[in-house]
Amino acid sequence: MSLNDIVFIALAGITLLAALGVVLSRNIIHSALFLVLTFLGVAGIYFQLNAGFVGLVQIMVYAGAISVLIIFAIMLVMDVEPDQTNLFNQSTPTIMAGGYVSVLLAAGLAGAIWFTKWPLSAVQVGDQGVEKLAGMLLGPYVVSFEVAAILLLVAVFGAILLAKGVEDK
Amino acid sequence: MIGLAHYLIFASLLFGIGMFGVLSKRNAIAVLMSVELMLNAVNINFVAIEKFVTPGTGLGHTIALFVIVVAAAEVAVGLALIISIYRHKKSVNLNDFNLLKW
Amino acid sequence: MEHFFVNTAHALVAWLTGLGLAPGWADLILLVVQWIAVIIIVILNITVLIWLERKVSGFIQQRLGPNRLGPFGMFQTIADAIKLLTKEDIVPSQTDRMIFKTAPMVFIIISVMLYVVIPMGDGMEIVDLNVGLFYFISIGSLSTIALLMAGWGSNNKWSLLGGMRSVAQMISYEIPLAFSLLGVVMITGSLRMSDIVAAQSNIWFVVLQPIAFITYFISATAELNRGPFDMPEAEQELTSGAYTEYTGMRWALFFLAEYTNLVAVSALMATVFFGGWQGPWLPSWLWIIIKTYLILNVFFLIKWTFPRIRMDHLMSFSWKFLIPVSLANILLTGAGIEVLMRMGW
Amino acid sequence: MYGTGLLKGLGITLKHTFEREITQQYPEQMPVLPARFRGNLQLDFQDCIACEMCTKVCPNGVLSLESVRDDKTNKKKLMSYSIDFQYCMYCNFCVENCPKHCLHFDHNFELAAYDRENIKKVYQRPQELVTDLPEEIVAAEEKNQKRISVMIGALQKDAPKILGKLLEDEEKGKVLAAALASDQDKLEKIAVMMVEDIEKAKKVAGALANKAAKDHPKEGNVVA
Repeated sequence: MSLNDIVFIALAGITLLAALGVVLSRNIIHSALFLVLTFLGVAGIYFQLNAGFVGLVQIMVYAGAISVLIIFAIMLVMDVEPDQTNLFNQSTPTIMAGGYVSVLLAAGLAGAIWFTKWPLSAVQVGDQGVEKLAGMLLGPYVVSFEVAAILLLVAVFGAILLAKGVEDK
Repeated sequence: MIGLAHYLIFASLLFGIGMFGVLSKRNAIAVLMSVELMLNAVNINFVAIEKFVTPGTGLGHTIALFVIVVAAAEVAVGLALIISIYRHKKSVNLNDFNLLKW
Repeated sequence: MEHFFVNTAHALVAWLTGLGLAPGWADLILLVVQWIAVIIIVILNITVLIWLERKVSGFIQQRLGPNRLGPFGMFQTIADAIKLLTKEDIVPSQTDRMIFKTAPMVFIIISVMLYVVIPMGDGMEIVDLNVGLFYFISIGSLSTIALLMAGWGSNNKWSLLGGMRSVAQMISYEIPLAFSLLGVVMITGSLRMSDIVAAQSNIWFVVLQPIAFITYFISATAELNRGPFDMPEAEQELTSGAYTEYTGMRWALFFLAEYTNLVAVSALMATVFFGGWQGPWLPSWLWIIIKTYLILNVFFLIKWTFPRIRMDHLMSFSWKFLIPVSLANILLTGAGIEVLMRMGW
Repeated sequence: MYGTGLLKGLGITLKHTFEREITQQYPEQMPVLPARFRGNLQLDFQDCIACEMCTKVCPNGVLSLESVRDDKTNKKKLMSYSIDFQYCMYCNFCVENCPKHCLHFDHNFELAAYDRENIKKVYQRPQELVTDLPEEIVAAEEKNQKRISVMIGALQKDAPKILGKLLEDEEKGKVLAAALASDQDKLEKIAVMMVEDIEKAKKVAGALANKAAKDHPKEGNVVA
């Protein structure tokens, strides 16, 4: 086992446990904090996959901004005991069905992945930093890039309008 | 030896956990968080395939960045919607949002 | 003298590989050793720094500052540390225990992680990431989580208000912070710290990017929750905000992390705007220490000069002034680079 | 222009940084006090004519004095003068009204004490001035001193009996005697009290006996 493998197993374990924490916590604040841990674990996986920039974007956008947004929203809508904010659905069949579908899906996907012959590339390339990404984003994908920027702007406007509500005149 | 398949299986497990959350949680914000888990799982796929299948093209990283952007927009609007609904119904329980007309 | 630390590190790696260790493991051990060294240096540095701040604030108010323990009161911080260590460790009964206990650790870990990319001298980065500057910004943005955890976990209105305030403030000021560094990145064409330092061998970026420097300075002060932007602590309004319920070593960890952040931000400022470790005569690692300490003194002077400003003024200053100014700076820098390139530089 | 005020403020603090410190290192470096600073109240015992102007004018009843009249010269002689400093508010009335200028405030401001007793300051007539008094008073004083020393001797010799008589309870007397055997100061105080004011002595001795009984309950039984 190389160092790389150990790091992957540790990161994947932490991430999956944290993801389970997100789903299974009864306190939604704990869920949100586990979510931060999941994001950080995924960022670690990105670093391991030689995608440093994407990992840092993940940390900055997800762990630094989105999770804070979620926690703020939680604090705005919380009005019961903290320990009962994140319960499962009341009806057991729903939970059972959800669990069944999820396990089936994960197992099916895993099986499909394991038995697929992937067209692996023989070339090994290290972390290329931002130059390649910049070339892609401002070259062939410049339209998508601009559309994404506009999407963000529209989303910000929409979020502010929705959250602020219509004032009574 | 860890290879592409391990990364993808890890991603599919994460996706499954997220899906379970989406299907079985009562709190709307918890469902949103589970959706984020699923989006992250998908992103891992892009980045892993970039490394093992198409190294050096930057394609997977680019798409991963777009996914992150869309996820950020989605969370912002989704949370605003939840807050807006909460203001009317005083609840974030998804079982209470069963009306077809406002 | 110049390459003392670098040579020591090389010697360590050579010794380890000589023992029959694989190069990857030797590098890992070197990394751990470097990080432990950084942590020790940071903590020792902070004991001096706390003493220095008290001394400087005393001088500003024409007092003497601490002068009882040791020469010039230098052992005051050590005495304080002993006092904090021996204090009863109180966890209030209604707190969210897990969050309450982990918050200070998260905060200190994040602030120590900032030092990974800062070049402490010629070739003295722990890791010379090709996205070094971006690493600094994004890791720095994580400390909001720790404050939010402290504020929520304390189960106290003031703490929660302080935590929310600090998070709102830090998120707002992160944007001008990142934007102000973008001008430098545009000129350098790289996010790598060593490239940024190398680009300043002729002229410091504080001369080329004065607007970026000012916006960086202001938003860094706000990002550090330091006076005059110390709204989250605001003793008079919030009974010290998110830290209200903390005592003893947990509180000390927060305090330590704040100073660690302060030193990291000052070192980054020295690296990005004041030529980093470059300087004549003295060894490079001494230069960055001197520059960092000079910047720290400016931070002290600012904290002890200006009164705290109001929360809404703080927020509107960021959104309505700093962000437009830093955006305009990016535009100006881009136009300048284009013009100079057309002129054939 | 925006920001000039901020720079000006920074300049001011920077300027003050390099100015001389104005802090005084108090215990090592005593403050230079103004001439009319009111610290501790002092009395020149010799000059006092016991006119009681100060005690009458004092708004808080801080001052009190004892005096005797010398029948030959028809003048008062000061015996003792006490200043209960905890009530003093430094109004300076006593000093202003003293016809002989024998009261004055000095510059000592370290007046803190560990208990109330020590705040009170009592001037007794000094030994060299005792002869200055009328003869019968001197004689009475000498007699008193003699009686006290006799009493101390008696107490040292046979404390349980005397104390038992004083307390009208032999058990208590024994207990108190055992407690006082190691405390010569208290024993002498009780002796003085017994000579000067027997009622007070009874009260104090009773209280002490009760306390002693509480501290060492039935010592004999424990030993047995």
